[in-house]
Amino acid sequence: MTSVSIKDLSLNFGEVKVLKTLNLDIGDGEFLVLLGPSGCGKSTLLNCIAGLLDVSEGQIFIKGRNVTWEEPKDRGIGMVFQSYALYPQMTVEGNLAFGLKNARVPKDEIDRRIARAAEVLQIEPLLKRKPAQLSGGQRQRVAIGRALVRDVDVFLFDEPLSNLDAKLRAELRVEIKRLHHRLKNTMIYVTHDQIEALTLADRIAIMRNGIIQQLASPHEIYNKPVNLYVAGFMGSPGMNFLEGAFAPQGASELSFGVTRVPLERYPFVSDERPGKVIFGIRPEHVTCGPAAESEPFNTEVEIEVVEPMGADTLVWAILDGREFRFRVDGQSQLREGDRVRIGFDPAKASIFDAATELRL
Amino acid sequence: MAADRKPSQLFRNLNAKVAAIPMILTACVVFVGGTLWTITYSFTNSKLLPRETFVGLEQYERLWSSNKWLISIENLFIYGVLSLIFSLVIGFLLAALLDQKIRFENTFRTIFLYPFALSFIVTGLVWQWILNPDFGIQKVVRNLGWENFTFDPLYNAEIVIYGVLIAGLWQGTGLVMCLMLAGLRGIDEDIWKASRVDGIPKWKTYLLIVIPMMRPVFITTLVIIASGIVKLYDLIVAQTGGGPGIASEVPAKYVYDAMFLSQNLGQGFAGSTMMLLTVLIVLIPWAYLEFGGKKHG
Amino acid sequence: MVDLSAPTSAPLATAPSRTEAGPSGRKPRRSISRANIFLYGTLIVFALYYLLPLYVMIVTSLKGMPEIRMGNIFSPPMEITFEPWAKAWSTACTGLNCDGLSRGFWNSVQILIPSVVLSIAVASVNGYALANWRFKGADTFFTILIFGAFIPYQVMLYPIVILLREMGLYGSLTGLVLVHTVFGMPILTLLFRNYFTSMPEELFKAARVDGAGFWGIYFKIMLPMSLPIFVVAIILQVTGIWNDFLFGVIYTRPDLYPMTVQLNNIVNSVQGVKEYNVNMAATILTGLVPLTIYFISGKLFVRGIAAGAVKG
Amino acid sequence: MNTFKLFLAGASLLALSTSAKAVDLEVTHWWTSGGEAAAVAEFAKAFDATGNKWVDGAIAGSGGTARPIMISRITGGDPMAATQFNHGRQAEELVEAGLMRDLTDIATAEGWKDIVRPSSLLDSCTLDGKIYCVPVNIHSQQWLWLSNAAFEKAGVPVPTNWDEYAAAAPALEAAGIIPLAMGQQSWQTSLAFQVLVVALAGSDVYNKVYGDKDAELAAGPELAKVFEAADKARAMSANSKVQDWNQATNMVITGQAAGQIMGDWAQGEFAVAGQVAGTDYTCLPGLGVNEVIQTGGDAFYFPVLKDEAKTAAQGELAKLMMSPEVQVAFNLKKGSLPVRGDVNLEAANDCMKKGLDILAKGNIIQSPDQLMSADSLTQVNDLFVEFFNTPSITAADAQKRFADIVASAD
Repeated sequence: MTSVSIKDLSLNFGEVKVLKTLNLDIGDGEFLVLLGPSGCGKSTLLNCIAGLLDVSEGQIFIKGRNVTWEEPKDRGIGMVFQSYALYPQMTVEGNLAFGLKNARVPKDEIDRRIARAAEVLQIEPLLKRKPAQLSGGQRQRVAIGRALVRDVDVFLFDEPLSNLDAKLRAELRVEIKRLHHRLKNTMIYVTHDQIEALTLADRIAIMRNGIIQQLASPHEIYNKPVNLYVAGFMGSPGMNFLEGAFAPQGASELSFGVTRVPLERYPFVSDERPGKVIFGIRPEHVTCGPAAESEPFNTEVEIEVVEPMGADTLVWAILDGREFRFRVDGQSQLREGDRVRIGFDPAKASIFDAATELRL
Repeated sequence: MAADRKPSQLFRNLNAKVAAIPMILTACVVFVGGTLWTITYSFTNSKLLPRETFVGLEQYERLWSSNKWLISIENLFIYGVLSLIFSLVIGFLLAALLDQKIRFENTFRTIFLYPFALSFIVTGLVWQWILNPDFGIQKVVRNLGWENFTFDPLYNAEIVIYGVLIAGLWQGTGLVMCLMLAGLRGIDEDIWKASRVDGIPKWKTYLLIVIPMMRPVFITTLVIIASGIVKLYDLIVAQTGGGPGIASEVPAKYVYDAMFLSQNLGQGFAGSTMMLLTVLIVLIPWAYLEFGGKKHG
Repeated sequence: MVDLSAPTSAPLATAPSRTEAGPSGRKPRRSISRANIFLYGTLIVFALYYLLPLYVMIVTSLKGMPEIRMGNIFSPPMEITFEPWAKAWSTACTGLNCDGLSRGFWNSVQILIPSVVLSIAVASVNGYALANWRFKGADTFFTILIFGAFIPYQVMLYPIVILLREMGLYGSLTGLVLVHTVFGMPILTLLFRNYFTSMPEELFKAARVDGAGFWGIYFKIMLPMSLPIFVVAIILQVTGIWNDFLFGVIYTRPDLYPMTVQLNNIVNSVQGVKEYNVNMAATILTGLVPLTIYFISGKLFVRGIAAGAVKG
Repeated sequence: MNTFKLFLAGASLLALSTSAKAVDLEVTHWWTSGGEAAAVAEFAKAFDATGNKWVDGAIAGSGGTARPIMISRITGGDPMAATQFNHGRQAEELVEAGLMRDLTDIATAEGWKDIVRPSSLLDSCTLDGKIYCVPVNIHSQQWLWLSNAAFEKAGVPVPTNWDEYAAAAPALEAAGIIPLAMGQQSWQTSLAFQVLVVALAGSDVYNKVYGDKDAELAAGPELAKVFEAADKARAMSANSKVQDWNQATNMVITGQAAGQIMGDWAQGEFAVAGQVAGTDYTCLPGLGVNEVIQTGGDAFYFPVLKDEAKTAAQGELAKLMMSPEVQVAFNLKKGSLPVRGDVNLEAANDCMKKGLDILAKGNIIQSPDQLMSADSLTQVNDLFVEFFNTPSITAADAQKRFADIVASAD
């Protein structure tokens, strides 16, 4: 049974079409991440699901119930905002209880729920404090608690971690994951940070200009990007893109400049063979040094810049006159100007039609 | 070796101090100087011109035994409290309504604020005519049929101060509404979304969440309203002239009449010192909140 | 690098419409919903309460005296005459001089311009100094100043008469301008201080690093960015100074009396019967300048007040 | 041709000699209504004729609004050339402080001592033997103005004294006429009371209470009788809801009200409205009971000026105000009595004539301004405006409070 299902949803502010006939089904207990640059409509979609924005066309179902015209409070959803949106003048306990008191939930039930939420989020010592006295992480947990106590079916997160520093963001990311395992609720999470998406999501929906580019598991999206945009968006440092064309005799080889890449091992998904293509390979899929010999394709490149980053080192090199990046172990002694042999297995690569940018 | 000693406190940012001289002069010479001068002369029996024959607290005894003064204090209290409450309530209500992204917001806001541009004398005159039983509201309603409809506050000693209140509110709430609207627009949008998701009705969100958040705006507004109330004078002179009888007297008018009509400066200064005292009672908490409470900068 | 901005067609095949029966698309909001009635109803009722006096003033100022005596003040004028306006402006008598409000108008303008300019200049510098250049004791002076805002004018009348006499400025235009500057200073300084404290601190620090001095920063950085608060200050001062009667009449001579003195004389001197239409026309005329300034900059006023008062 | 040139030279010489050079004199006063404005015009016309220029500094809103402005201007060191005050002690301190010009030389030169009658007017202007002001008129408060038309409409003969008038009140009310018109300003209610004192208790009781501040007399039975009458007057004027005195007079002129207790300046309004004494309205000095004239009224003071030419022009104005022709022209318009005994006013209407022969007979009393300090007077005024507007205050408590004020008066 799908937890949240969106059918032909469109939303336009005046003439601007923000969401264009969008369809999405989210399974029960699934953790779906809406990923995309700012202005791609991901937050707007979340607000539509929450009922904070009236849709122009289409329907929204939660737990099979048509909630398109329902008020947010009747949709069984809880929402956590980027700015936490805690009520500043109330204590943590006040914040948690405010929604319940308003819904006339009996006192003892309120206390029970608060106790449970406090235990799950380890915020028992904070109940009597005011939001101003809490750290960013603690405030975020209280914001989650506010949805938790209302036993909602679906949790909505609107870039909750972007106000925190990197270290705290990593800690809270793990906590949210743990929370998801424990509660098994459906969660819809909006972010522009691909690390959060990759680590948290059961499935990721990459959005651009109001359209879902690809809806798939993190692994699928990272390794099998369905178009050039998704490929470019995921991964940092980003995928290497090399413009090239099929060698004249059939699809067995790809040529750019003087280099020839054998494609027997490449899993084609479409049988089109357009004139110009874009060949993509991720830096970490490239092996360097003596081991490169055994790769189906290997060549020699000259190193231009070396960027040591502690755990590993990113090397900027020139392959057949084009910029090419690959990753090596953190201890490597490579220096600018060295000539080194690199190689990769085309099976891990992606090829896109230069015109339609679609995966071949 | 004194050369490299840190320049004395006095000469640090000299420019700022020079630029602030007018403020310092005003604060010290005019306000402090003037107040001290008034207080000292409130202990003399100066008549038309100030003179140094000290009479101790005689002026104050006469002040608090004068019926006119007691009525003016009572009036100021009634007018002050009610005008504070009503202008805040009406101001906030109108601001909240205008905050609902309605059409014609600009026209409504202009309508509510234009009275602020008029002087108290104009306000007093117009409302005197409107509340006049012979050709104002009372006459209009009587022409419509309710024969014994009486609405003549300005001629009824018990409720004249409320007639003044109507005019005062008409003139003052516009500014309060603006301040409140400014405060509302300063609230983070997510707070509204959060409360809607929590299923809290709008009026409760305003009452229990937004108002507590707007504490600084309320304090500034209170200062501005209160400073207007204490100085209530022209509205009374223009609208009721202190009448009927002495029913709508206010301290500022008592002081003015004592100084110039009765040509008794001593009594006038005694009255004004009392007014300054009430101001201190209002102001000390504000000054504490503004500077004492949160040491900043 | 490859150009990524080229739009891509939707990868998912546009499935046939999946919407089911039941609520779909925008929720039909009845435009006459209960909430709307309450909302617009209250606003309109208050708008009437606010517009009533203006309506009465205009309507009565266009009626002849017989029509006023007979009808009630709310009925629209049967035959409109502009005679009361002409009389109020040019012929209404106050004692001997029968030149209406016109004499006072130019006096008021002559008083207004220097007073507004000086009071805003001084107050803005005060606010700026208080906000950014914390010197010892600055706050105590500021608190005294705010205390000054509360002192009723009547109390300060006498001391200022003496002060001006000692300075030899009594009865002169400069004297009156100084008085307006002094009494306008507290609230304006408060507004400017709040506004400048709400300005981002980095701006000020950056300018200091670039070596700009006290005045340099004031003119090059602070002034250009403070239009909203200047509008608020101008509106407050124009209404305050233009509408002032007490100072105008005590600190100047008859040939310098502002328009409000003429208004007071016209309204309070009764030639036989009280000419309400002339009085109202005179009242509107006197209120015209602050009203026009307010109408021109109403929007900026709200934005300015927001910055000036809220961050206090 | 040359005769013309000669004539020109002569004329300019003459002009030069009489007034050194034309000078603007700013004169402040609070006569801004009907008859008053016309009267002031007489002064201005006469003064302009001397080649100087009368700059009018009228301030509306009765003495209450004007006096503070005058006092501040004088004490502030930027005085006007001449200013109006009521007879009495209002400017006393200004004179003591040496801010007012000494007119004794002009007074002796013009022989004011023997032309000003009653001499008490000049006494109010003198301090340690020097004269500081020019009395210009005599206004007596002791008048009751009745509208003949109102009484005809009520079918009651026009009363000749207070008791008849009080008795006619019910009939007037029956005819829908307000028996007694009364403005809501404090000085008007207080004026009504002291007129009742003079009329019903007699001049010497008035002098003892207001002059000698005799508190037991103030609490005594004679005054109790007067407070009863005041209570009656209060009932009669219950619904006269006007503010200014001339609005009340206008109610009498138009017949809405039967009568008004007001000084003789009310005559100016009747004149402006074109009514004739005797036919349209009747005037009863001393409420028709104790015919007496009160020497209230106005005098002009001349602040000390540094400017030589202006000081000379001041003297000129002072002389001019006292001259017979100006006295006649001014008082006729103002409806007051001239200060010069040697002037006959044939053009005066019969009410002024009544006043003149009472003046000639010499039964004169001083006005409260001359007897009491402004401070005590304002307290009395406040008491009576409160009394007339608060029915709950009985005549007895009003009398008690009046006695307290008199006890502490100076």
